[in-house]
Amino acid sequence: MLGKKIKNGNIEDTLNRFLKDDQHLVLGFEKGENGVSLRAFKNYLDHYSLLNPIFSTNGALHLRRLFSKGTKIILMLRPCEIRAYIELIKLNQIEREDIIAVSIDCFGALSSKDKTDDIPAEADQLREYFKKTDTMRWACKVCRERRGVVGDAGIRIDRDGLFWAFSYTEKGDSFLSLIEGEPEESRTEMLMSGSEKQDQFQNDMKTFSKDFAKCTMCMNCRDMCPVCYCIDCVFNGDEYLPKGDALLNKILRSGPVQLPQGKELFHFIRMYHVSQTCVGCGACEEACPQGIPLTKYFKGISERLQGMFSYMSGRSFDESIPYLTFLEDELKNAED
Amino acid sequence: MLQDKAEKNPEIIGFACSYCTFKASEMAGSLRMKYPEGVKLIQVPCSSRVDPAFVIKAIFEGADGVFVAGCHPGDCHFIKGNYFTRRKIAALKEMFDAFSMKDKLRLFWVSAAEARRFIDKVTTMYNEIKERKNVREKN
Amino acid sequence: MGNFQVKNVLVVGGGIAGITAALELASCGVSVTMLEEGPSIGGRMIQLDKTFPTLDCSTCTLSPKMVEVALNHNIELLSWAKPMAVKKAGQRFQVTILKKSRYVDIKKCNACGSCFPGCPVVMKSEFNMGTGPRKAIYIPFPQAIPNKASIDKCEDRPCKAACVDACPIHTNVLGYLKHISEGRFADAYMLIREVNPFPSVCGRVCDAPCEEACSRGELDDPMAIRELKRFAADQVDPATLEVPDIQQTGKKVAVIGAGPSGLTAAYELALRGHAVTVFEALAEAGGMMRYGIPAYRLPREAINRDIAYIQRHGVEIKTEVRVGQDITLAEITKSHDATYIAVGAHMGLSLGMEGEELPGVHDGITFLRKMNAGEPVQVGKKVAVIGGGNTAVDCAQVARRLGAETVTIVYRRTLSEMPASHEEVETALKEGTVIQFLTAPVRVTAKSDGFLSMVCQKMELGKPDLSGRARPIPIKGSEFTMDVDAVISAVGQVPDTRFVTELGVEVIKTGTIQVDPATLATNVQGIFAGGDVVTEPAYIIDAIAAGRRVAGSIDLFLRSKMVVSEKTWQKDRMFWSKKERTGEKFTHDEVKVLKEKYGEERRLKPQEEPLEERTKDFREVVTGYTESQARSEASRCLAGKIEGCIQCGECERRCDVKAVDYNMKDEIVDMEFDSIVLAPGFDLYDPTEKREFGYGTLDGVITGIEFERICSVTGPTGGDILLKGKVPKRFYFIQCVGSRDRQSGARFCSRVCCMYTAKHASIVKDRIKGAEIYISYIDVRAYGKGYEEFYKSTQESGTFYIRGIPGEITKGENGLLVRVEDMLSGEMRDIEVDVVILATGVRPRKGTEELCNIMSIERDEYGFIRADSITPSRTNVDGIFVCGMASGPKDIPDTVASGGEAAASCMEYINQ
Amino acid sequence: MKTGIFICHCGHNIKHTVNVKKLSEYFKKYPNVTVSQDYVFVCSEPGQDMIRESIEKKGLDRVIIASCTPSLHGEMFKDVLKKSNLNPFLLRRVSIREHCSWVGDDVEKNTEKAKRLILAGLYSAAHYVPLEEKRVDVTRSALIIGGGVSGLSAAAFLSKMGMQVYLVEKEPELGGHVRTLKNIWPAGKDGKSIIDEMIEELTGRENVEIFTSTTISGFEGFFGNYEVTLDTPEGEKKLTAGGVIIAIGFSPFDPRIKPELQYGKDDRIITTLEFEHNADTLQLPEKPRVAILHCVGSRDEQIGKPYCSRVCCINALRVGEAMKDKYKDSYVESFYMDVRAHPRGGEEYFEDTQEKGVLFTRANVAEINLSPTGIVIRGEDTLFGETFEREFDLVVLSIGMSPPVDNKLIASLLKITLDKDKFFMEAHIKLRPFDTAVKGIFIAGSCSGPKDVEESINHGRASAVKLFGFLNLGYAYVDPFISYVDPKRCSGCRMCEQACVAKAIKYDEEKRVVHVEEAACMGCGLCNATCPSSAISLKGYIDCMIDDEIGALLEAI
Repeated sequence: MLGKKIKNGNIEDTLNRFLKDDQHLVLGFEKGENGVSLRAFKNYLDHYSLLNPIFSTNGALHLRRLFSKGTKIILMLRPCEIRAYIELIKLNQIEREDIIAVSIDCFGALSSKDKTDDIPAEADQLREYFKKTDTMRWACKVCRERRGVVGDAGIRIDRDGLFWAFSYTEKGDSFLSLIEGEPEESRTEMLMSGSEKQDQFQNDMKTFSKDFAKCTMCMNCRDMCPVCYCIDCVFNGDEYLPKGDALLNKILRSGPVQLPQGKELFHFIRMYHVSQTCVGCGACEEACPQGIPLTKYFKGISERLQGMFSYMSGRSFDESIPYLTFLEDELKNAED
Repeated sequence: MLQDKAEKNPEIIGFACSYCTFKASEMAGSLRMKYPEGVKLIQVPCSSRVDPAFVIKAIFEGADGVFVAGCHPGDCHFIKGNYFTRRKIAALKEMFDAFSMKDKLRLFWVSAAEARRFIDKVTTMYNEIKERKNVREKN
Repeated sequence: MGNFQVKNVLVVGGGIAGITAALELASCGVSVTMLEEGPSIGGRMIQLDKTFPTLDCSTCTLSPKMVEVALNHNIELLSWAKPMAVKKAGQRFQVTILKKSRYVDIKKCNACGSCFPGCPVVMKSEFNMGTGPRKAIYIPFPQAIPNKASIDKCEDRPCKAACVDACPIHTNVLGYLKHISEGRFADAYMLIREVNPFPSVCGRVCDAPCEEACSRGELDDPMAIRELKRFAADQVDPATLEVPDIQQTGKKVAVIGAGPSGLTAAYELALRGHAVTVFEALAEAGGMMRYGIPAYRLPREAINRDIAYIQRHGVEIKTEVRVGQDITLAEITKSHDATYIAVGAHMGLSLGMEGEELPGVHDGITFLRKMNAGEPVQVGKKVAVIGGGNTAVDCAQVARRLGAETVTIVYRRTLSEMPASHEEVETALKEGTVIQFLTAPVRVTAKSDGFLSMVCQKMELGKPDLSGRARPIPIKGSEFTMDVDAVISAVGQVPDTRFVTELGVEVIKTGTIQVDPATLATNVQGIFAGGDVVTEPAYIIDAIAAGRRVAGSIDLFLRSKMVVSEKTWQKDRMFWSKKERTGEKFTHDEVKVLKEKYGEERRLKPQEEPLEERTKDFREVVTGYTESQARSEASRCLAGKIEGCIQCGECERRCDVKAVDYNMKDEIVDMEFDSIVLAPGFDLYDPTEKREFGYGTLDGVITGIEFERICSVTGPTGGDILLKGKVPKRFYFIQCVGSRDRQSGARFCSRVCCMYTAKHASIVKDRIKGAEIYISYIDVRAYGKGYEEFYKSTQESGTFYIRGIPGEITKGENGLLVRVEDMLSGEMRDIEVDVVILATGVRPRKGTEELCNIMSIERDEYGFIRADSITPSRTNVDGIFVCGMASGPKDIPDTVASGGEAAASCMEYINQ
Repeated sequence: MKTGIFICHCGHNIKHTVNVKKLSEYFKKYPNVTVSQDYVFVCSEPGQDMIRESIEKKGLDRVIIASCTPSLHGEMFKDVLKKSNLNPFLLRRVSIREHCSWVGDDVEKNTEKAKRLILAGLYSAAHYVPLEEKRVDVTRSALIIGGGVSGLSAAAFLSKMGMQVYLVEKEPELGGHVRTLKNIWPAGKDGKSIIDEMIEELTGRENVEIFTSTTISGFEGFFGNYEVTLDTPEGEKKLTAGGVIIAIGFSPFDPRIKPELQYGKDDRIITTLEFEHNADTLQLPEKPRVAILHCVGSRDEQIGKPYCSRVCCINALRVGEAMKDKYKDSYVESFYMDVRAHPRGGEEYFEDTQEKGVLFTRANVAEINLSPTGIVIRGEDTLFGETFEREFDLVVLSIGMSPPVDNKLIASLLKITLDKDKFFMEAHIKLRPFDTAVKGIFIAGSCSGPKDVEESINHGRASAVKLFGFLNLGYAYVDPFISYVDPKRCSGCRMCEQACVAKAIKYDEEKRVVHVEEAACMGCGLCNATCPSSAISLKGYIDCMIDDEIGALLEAI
């Protein structure tokens, strides 16, 4: 594949060049006192980190409802964040025109809950770290796409430790053009290979109930989900608001009942809503104060459901969300 | 909530397209064909109106089964509606399958003339669910 | 185009064909006039229970269309109307339309249905094909359009119904006599009950002003109205009647006096939801009925059961409470919202004669009271009774029953002036009582031997006095003496109203209370009075009338705190005042005509106990009519002799909106139309002439359409398949009765009978578990959409189809025996069934001929309107179109199609 | 909220298996229920008056009628509300007949089911809001598909009434099957002359356009303005029609489907249709032996034709009569199951034919064998129970009517339904035999089931008058069940826009929300089901209505 080698692995020069323009921004990671975090850089990069070994939220979350024109932005994010970004583009939640989305090979991350100061932010060290400690987030372990192969462009690291930039779209081309040097064929195998296929998610209601027993319906999972984009969630609407009178009627009519908490309803409906757009980043689980293994469910379901239509969320800008289209000649066995 | 239903007869909610299945059910009625009283229909203008959330809601409010029934593919009064239904409900079935409750959701194509087919579909569904339910309850 | 000049089309016939044509035309902007010969549109289809092959409910599918007709602004519906003459003028038609009178104002009638239950005239319902009854005022079925009552009035009533007017409470005499004459005794009873809470009492002791007024009396004898009332009352035990659910108003009413007036008022007020307490001074309720009338005339039992029924309505009777002594009137009025004083007149008038205070001299009314109360009374062997009223006669007869050997009534005038009922006097005489007319007592003295000696003097009649009777003048020197054991003086009663004065209720000299005659209100607000206490002694029926009147008055007072003048409550039946008797009599010629028409029939006398026996005790003298006697006596009533409505006025009285008008006249109107659509429909073949099937002679042989009515929920059994009250189990259907049959002149196939038979079979299968069904057929013509499948499923559901038509139906041991040769097996079979249903074929509607004649329309050999198969609605007259069964048998879809086609042809014609 | 519940007994139909009294009592106690009444026929005039009175006197703002299925009497009950100045869309119909009393036998269970159904209606209706019907302009033109006797009669009527008529015929010539018949019974007329008369009436009318050798290739749009694409010999043509009458007739049954009849293997075995065409040219001996077989392709479940074809008995009689008229000494035998000579004059015709000497044998024909001397028919006489074997010179098969060949094509193009025999399905078999489930599309003639000429003419003209009534005013009202957007809730994700088949949803770049183009919205509700935040809703079927309906049906609320 044709790409550009990044000299000394130093992408910062390129980005700094880009940032010379006052109207330009770079969204990437910053190495700060309290570890690495997401930051918008203006004018120049400071304490820039290509990788972020800690996962707290999905960066695409912050891009929702970004419609402003004129400010050119380069996103330097994890593949899962770029994928969420792509889904949000499809959902018209971000104006794509001035944004170049660059995904960077990801070597996994530590959950913000397990955050330590000793975690390195360099590829090799990080790999070693996780080999040693086995503390990588579960979501990262089972990640479907940790390679920088999504978005407009990707930054990848080969087995020789060389950094490469690849372009996947026209916008990617313009990103590549910011990098010095000429495109060349990359011949060395990349450090990060494609993910292994995970077992199909299979569960039952008993386990579900057990896992979700702790849920308090705080809805943090929803709020932190990058693809749960609705301005006004149905669960805030009166359809799902408690109906005391009706409940009382029911009790008077048919005797005592367990008060409905709507947990199943909430999680199932949300699961369905994000089933085609979920990127499996695990932001929900990260946000859950009760430690419910949400990723297992949301990622598991979305992979199964996306698989039906050979769809993968955030893989490409052009694939349509499966529920919005159809083939006349498909799903012959759908009928019972 | 799912567990505290004591009675053995299943409750089945069916979403029926006005142009086909609902008509077929009317016809079944006027032909005095019988089907279990546990089967209750909700009329929708087109099967594509069925939001999978309805199905989920029905299941967690105590339905033992839910079916969505529309016109045969290609026959939709709204031209393409039922193709969307097919995708959504197939996906939802996959989701239910993931929770080992695939049998709770079914998708039927029943044209307005197919009263017999309607009866067969709902009766089979009812009986299968009833059987499974009772087996489950014995265990 | 799009804007047509509005055209007018006449549609004759309101069946499904006519309805379809009319609605289609109306939807195209045509103004349609629809004529329906009967009371409602809907035709034959509305008579059906279900329609094949879907078993759709016929009413459910058709009724909305009918409503559409009624609501469509482009359609004017004329029921009871038909064309009488049609003239074609150019392209248009001048039509003379007869609008038969329905005797109910269609604009006022709101179909509330309160008129039918009261109607005493029961007729066969045409809608139910005679399988059930209807009244002379009726709405043929609940879904009728127009949903208005009509009255079947064929002729004017010969008599004046003076009986009803004469009765102070306007008892529907005509009505209950009609009921009795047709054996509906309970209905008669209920009709009486409606206005009179004392049927058992009034059936015995009413003075019956009705009989006096009765027109039949001008021919031979008046009707025995009272005796028939008693007969009706004896048939029903009010203890078996249900008490209606009454909503309580929370108001309290006190009634003082448990006599007929007080109790009537109490009953009526209780029916209106007020809480009523009755205060009675004596030991038992009943007033004069109990304490004034002896048991041989009015058995205690009769009083008791009428009173018990009143008590069941929540009326509380407090006995042995004498107002003025035990409780004051003020106390009562304080604790009640209204008070009705009906204490009657229980104080015997004194003669003012010397010796009245002697033992052995009794006051008549006290005497009767004591006797009726069971106190020991002794009269000895010889008794003299003074007076000429009913009380005097009663005293005389009681004295005899107490062991007196000679009883003499002393009366100062002659027989014709005697106020006592003539009948009673006659009975007394028969029982051996002697009446000394023109005799007046002067004084009574006690003799040493214990006897009394009563000095009397003879009288002669002078000029009439204030009462209109001749004044008796003593003949000087005519005095003579009677030796008697006892003297009973019964010269009149007055009320004892001393207790009312404390509240200032106005009382006049005689002791009677002064009231507004219309409202029976006294001068004190909230206090009303009526009955004898107001009128001085009168008849029970007058007391009841007062009770009814005051109940209405008090009710109004309680609801509005107003005492309203007569005008306002004219509307309420309760206040109907006694009509001034016109005294109009038949002329001599009229009597002659009537006598010729109805013949002479004398009044039947009811049975009585033998003379010798009955004076020995207090058994009831008159034992009444037998059933057949009652029916034959009742059938003498002139009103009951006419067809249809007898104009008894019951519906008129019950109608809140005053929609009934007996004097309505038929109307003839001329209208002009651009085109005419004929849809007169069809009749069904009358199989009486097919003797082999026994229709009309064998019980259990009915026609298909009759069966349809029996199955229908709007039918006589409410949809239960019942024959003579039983559920039949074995059914035999015979197809092609009057179709494909040269004998009956119908070679054609009626097209619907095969399928309606299959439909009947499946209805039976559905409703009667284990029913056995046979169907005889020649060919099964299941040609329409879904028909063959329906036939097959009927066959497969276990119905036996037998090819071959039975030769004979006879009465079997346990039902009807059908003898049929099964052509498929060649066997001769005898099949016993409970019911045989004849699938009769169709015929042109009665009147089709007349209709065609006035329009010069050609008909085919069977009488159907001739039409061509390529232009199916065109008749020989350009501009007149036909649809539906009128042009030949059709099933419903074909009829609907033909209705639409006729509309199309009509549209083309009028838009040329 | 003041809801009135009216529960219909429907005579026996509901009362029989549902305890209506108990229901009305039950709902009396319900919150927000002002009136709860049961009545024998709510659809009757007194029933309607009862509703009107309750609305007016009790001030009802919701009306629930539990009776038959909503597709019956819908307009009528709406009118009841309108008359009482209550918006007709505040009416909720609950089907406790077709969906309850008729489909179950157990009174207790049915009553419980009916209760829940009504409850569902009650909860759902609580969310109802007044809606206004949409007035649409309609094109005063009719597309008539099929130029047979039905289609021609319809065309003649409509054109005479001044309506623009497009008559489309697949064949090069108008007239359908009738044109080919020499003698139409009972008119006694030549089919061609009947057709020619009809065509003559049409020619010269400016408002008639006839397309022969033409098929329908495209069909879109809605009542009042259907966009039709025709495939004519001159190429594609587009036109707009306010309404459509489908009169594509039937196709004759092909006896080859029943190989035992040996049809096609011998010239001496012909169909009634062929007999009609070639009767004069048949080569027969002087005393021909002729067999006529009834019900070929009818009343035959084995080959999927369980229905009676209605016309073939008369056709068979026609053959018998013709043979007897031509060959006095012929031996003519008809093998039948039932002789269905039901049309007017048919029975007499049957008798006359018998009198002329045609033998009628009630029989099951088992097989036909060819022999050099003739054709041998073997079968069983079902009257005498004997088997027989007889030889004939000519066997005429009285063939039935099969559905028209283009039935499926037209059905899927026009989105209408076929019945189980693959004829077109009518809206109501009794009272709406010309209507389809789609407003403005009618069916006429044999394409909805076998019919003879008279019936086909009736149908053609009756459906035409119906269509005329629909389009005559130039406008019509259509249901207000279209989608609307709550802009406060809309996230502007445009999923609904992508999914919408009617392309009725437009995105506002400024406000970043979508809105609905009302005229284009078809009312399917797909958008509503697609929107995760329920920002777009289908009037009359909004989420909370259905949610509550579910809850009520399950007694969960």
